[in-house]
Amino acid sequence: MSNRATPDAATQVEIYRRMALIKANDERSRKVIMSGRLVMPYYSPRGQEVIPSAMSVNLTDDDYICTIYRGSHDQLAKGLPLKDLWAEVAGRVDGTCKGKGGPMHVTYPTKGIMVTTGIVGASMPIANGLAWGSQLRGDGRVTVAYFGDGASNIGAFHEALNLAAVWKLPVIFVCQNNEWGEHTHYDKTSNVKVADRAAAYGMAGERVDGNDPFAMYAAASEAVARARAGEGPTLIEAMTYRFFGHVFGDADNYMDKARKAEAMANDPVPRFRAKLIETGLATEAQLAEMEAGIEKEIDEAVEFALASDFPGVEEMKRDVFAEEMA
Amino acid sequence: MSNRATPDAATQVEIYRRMALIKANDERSRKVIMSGRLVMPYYSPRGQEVIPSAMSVNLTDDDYICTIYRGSHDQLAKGLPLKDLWAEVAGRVDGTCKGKGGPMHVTYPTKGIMVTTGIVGASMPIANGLAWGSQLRGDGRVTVAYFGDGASNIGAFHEALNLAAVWKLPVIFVCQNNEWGEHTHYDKTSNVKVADRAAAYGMAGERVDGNDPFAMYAAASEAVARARAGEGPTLIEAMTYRFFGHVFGDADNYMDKARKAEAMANDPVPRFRAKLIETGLATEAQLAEMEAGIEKEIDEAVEFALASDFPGVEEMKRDVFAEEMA
Amino acid sequence: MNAQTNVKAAKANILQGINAAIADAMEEDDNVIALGEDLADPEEGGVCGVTKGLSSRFGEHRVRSTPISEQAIIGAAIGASLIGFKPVAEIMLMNFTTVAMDMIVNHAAKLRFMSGGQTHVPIVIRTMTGTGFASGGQHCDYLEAWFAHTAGIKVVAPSSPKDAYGLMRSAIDDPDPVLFIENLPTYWSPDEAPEKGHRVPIGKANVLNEGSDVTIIAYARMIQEAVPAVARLKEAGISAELIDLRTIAPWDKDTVVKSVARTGRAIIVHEAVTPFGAGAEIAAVLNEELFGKLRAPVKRLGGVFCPVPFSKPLETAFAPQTADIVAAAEALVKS
Amino acid sequence: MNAQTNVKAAKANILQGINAAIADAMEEDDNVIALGEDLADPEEGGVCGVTKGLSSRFGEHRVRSTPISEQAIIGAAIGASLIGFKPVAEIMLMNFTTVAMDMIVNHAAKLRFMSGGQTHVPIVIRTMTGTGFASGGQHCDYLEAWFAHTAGIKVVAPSSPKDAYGLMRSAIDDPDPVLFIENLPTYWSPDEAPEKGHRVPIGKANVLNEGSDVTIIAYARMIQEAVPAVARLKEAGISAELIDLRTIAPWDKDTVVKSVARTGRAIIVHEAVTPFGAGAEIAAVLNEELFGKLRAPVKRLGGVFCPVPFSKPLETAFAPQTADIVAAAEALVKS
Ligand SMILES: Cc1ncc(C[n+]2csc(CCOP(=O)(O)OP(=O)(O)O)c2C)c(N)n1
Ligand SMILES: Cc1ncc(C[n+]2csc(CCOP(=O)(O)OP(=O)(O)O)c2C)c(N)n1
Ligand SMILES: [Mg+2]
Ligand SMILES: [Mg+2]
Repeated sequence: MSNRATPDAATQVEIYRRMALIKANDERSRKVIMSGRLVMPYYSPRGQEVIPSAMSVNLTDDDYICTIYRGSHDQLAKGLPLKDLWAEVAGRVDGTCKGKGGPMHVTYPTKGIMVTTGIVGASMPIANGLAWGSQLRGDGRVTVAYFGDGASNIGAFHEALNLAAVWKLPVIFVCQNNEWGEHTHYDKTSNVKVADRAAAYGMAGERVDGNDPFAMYAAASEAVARARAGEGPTLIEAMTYRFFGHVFGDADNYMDKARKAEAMANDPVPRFRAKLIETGLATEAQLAEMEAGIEKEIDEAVEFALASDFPGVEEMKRDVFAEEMA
Repeated sequence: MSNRATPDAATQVEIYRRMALIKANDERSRKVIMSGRLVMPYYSPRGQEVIPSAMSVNLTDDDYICTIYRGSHDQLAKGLPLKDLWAEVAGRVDGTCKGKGGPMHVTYPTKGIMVTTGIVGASMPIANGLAWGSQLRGDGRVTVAYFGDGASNIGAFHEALNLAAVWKLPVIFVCQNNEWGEHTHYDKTSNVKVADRAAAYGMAGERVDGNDPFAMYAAASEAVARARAGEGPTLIEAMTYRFFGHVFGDADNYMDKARKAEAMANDPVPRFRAKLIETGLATEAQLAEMEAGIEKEIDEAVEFALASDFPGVEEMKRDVFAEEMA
Repeated sequence: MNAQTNVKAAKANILQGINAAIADAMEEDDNVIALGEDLADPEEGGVCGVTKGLSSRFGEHRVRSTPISEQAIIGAAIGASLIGFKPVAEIMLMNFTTVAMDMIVNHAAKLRFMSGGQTHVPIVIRTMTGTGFASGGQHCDYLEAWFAHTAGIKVVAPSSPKDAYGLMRSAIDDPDPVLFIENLPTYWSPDEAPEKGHRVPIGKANVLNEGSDVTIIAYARMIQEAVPAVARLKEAGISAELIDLRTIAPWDKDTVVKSVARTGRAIIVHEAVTPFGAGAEIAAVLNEELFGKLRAPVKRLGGVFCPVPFSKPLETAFAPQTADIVAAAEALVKS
Repeated sequence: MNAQTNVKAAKANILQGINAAIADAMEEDDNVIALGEDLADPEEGGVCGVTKGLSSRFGEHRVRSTPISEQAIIGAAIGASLIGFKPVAEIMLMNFTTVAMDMIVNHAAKLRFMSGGQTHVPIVIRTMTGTGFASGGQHCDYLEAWFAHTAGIKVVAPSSPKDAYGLMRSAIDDPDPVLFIENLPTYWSPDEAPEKGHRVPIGKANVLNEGSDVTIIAYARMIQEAVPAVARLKEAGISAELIDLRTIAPWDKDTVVKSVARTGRAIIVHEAVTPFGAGAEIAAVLNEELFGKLRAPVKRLGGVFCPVPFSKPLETAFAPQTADIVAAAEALVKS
């Protein structure tokens, strides 16, 4: 690993900032739902903070992502403003999608967040199209398709990875292997590592520790460089763990208690935080201030969202087509 | 290859008989269509005779196959009676499917011919179900799913192979790689060998010369043994070549002339015929007699078919459901 | 306490009705098998627990959790059914049938016909759907009209625990493919419990309330909106007949046409969007069969023609509600 | 000779109309791109040659042959469309839309709405279908009703070279997804050639013949069955109005309702099976809008409710024919 790309000091702190933001936002989301102030299907990304954080520091606002229902971490890491997110998940008119999309369909082209889908596998074929567009324009942009381990067994994965490889598209397939697809463990659904499938398309691919910011950064930056250089797609299988049940409210009785406790004891967020202090890249006080700032921003976003209006029913006739419905 | 299974003398002759039957039937089919006596979409299997012949001698009538529109070779090799086939492709009531299915949907459970599909990729998921049934019953039966190289890029391939591998189903996926998917060359649609994809499912797999009866027999018999022993599925990529256009009437201008001439010069049927004589397994006279017998059987089948009645329109209300439609 | 326990024992919800039906069928017939995502007990018997207990009782070989591979799921069900099994396959949500349409429409529905009756596909495809849980545009569509437009597959949608049990038993008995639509938000609504072995014939509607002024034709969750509408209409002096269609394909023309012939007015209510929905077929047939005999135009009440919105007030406004049914009936009777 | 050459020059078939429309659009706008199986010239410009010449003229980067991967095809089209491209994607046959329904229905049709209008999906999905070529149960279904039942996607089906050109141009112009249905057996029927730049507005029907006794509403190949029916009816003293719907969703209610208001009788003709077909929606609307004003029940003529049979006499009997239309019109006028 020693000759692989390493994030510089500022980048490490920035990765942590995104991780801290995701973690804080997740904690607040669960709290607000628990309090009854908000009703939404909520897919916690807790435990998976490193992946999009270390990925996105290699991207600019011009690069695209397609993500999935469990996507708030991917969106926040890519720069989605908290107010727009909260207003959306609260179903308000000030949300990214005027409240019409909801948590599973957050879209924010300003930051390259092009599609959030609720259909397993669907982020990948669409990501190809964005990448094809970049290839046609020669604009050097990169598209990242996020998806889960469970999605690696669906037909769309196969078709998308093959097309990307054959067309040498500037796209990166980032599988967040959190071991679970709803209630089913990955081992029960496949005999191989997800990354092993890259070879089936003649595509670069590797399995990395998705909870290690350095490993994830290296894989991400190399994949981005490959894509920008016109050398084609990459499949990254980022190993991680889902701290909670599939969706908020799921008691997760099917999850092995010891494995879960171990994963939580290895929580990547405090781990990386400690490392930054240990290596002198930040002080406890600096990070505490950063975290306090994040909390404040979230406070504001939640209040903004809950004070925002619901869309009127006339919105049901808008955006079905360009022209308004009768 | 020396320590691999080899067909005994009788089996070699039987493989040839099936090949000769397929070749003769193909030639007759094209002739009858050309003469205008029959109208049907016809997908010639000419050049691919070895694959199902060497495969099926390893199967019994109790074993199942699922095949595709280009499937008359697979069906004949599995024992489909000529009369039933011809009456079906002529749309007559004496056909396997009373003329309602046609060439793309020939079915004949008596010989284990369970599904013929016109949809690329669809033979595979259904084959799994037959194999799952055998696994549940412990009846030792094997299911073969035939499909083309082009079908290896569609989602159903991926889902089916993965499920078969995870469930250790007694199923064999036989890809007849004839280099072409309609007008598109395989190399333009994939960066890898089809057989290389077996590893992506943790499945046994190999690429063999599908025009070599010995290589194909060895691969087939080993795969069948594996399946019967409960050791799971196999992917066989059998290399072959499509002698004609995709469908009858296709002028095949997109096919490389030299490559085609080379393949036809290496026609596997006369090649194996010569070999049988050369190795003393059969005499010219014996084979000529066999071939004459086949021609006669085809004569009879064609005449039987064309003399058979068309189904009445009331057949459109039958077999939609078990109960007849009003 | 005892009396109360008894009353309780006679109650069940729809989820339990489905579970009991599959369990009873599996007990009676070894050929009944089940598969789908998260279906077995290590995976908690499905995301909502509809199949809970089945794999523990009948074995994981007969009740199998699958990878997320809907084509493979339906394909496996079809293949096994061709050789005598009776698979009950789950496609978790109805919107996910979109990734398995080839298997369902081109294969399950057609193999009997295309094989000239040599093979047939006795599978049940369970799928859940419905608005009300804020799941947005890709998780709650009612797509029954697609399947009803496909020759070779039947479509049912129960609205009570008894019907859920009885239709599931009939669907498993049926020699042809049956799409079994479950309404997610009403899974837990308690009602009279089904008796073991109960059958609801496929293709038979259920007259839930007799009336003379207007016929309300509905199914699935819309029954829960229609029942209070009937009560409110009664207060307003309007006698409404309520028909629970139960089977959408083949739907019970006989019962529906006879009812509307009597009342002269019809309202069809479904959650699917109105245009080109199941209501169109029913309206077209009623108009044809009762030409000149209707007292008012047939009214269709369906979902608003848009993807299902997330925002709560919009989601609520998407599907027909009790008040809409009442208003429609009053307008028809006045017209 | 010269005169004849001129006449010839003014003729074209539907296939050429589509080809010319895509070519002209590609010439005018670099953002128009095309993809699908066998689409480029090394693969002969599609199995029927509809896109022949395009890749040679505009480059294989803009006109790409794809692997057999329909989900990947539509996915790539959607993605490119989100950033300003106008992809024309081919799904070779309409039955193969079944393997791409998720991309079409859950994504292409819904992304504008679900994103609150931030993104939209200006793609054209070309697909061919139709009975007549003995291709059997899985290659010639008309499934337009499925898509018409989906909010967010438009559906067109031209019946002439001019309309094919004009609708394709409009479909490419359109900021939303359009399903463009091509009838395979009539690809080569010659007719008046389109003029460059011609547009046929989406949502506008075409009155092909004016009449006063009965309105025949049809589209795609059924126009070829209806035109001689109109002539035969004329001979029999019945004046039939013939409307080519051209767009199935959103269909031209205005034109159709006005016509039927005049004639008092309507026959809807399509190749898709009758139950739950597009004809049901049209019949339902006509009955609602013209309640009490119709002189006869609205008649629907569609495919027989079975998978398309292979055997020639059965295949021929599957879809409505001229004689069926004539008989239906006569029966309506007599009733
Ligand atoms: C096509 C399809 N099938 C099933 C589902 C239901 N479903 C939603 S999430 C999920 C599990 C996906 O697991 P994975 O891909 O590992 O992603 P994760 O939730 O772990 O992030 C399933 C089965 C779906 N949304 N789409
Ligand atoms: C899902 C689907 N897409 C497209 C087609 C059209 N089609 C029929 S055959 C064929 C080529 C298949 O090639 P291959 O799998 O190599 O089989 P071969 O014809 O060579 O035997 C195509 C694209 C189809 N039948 N089904
Ligand atoms: Mg997962
Ligand atoms: Mg091939």
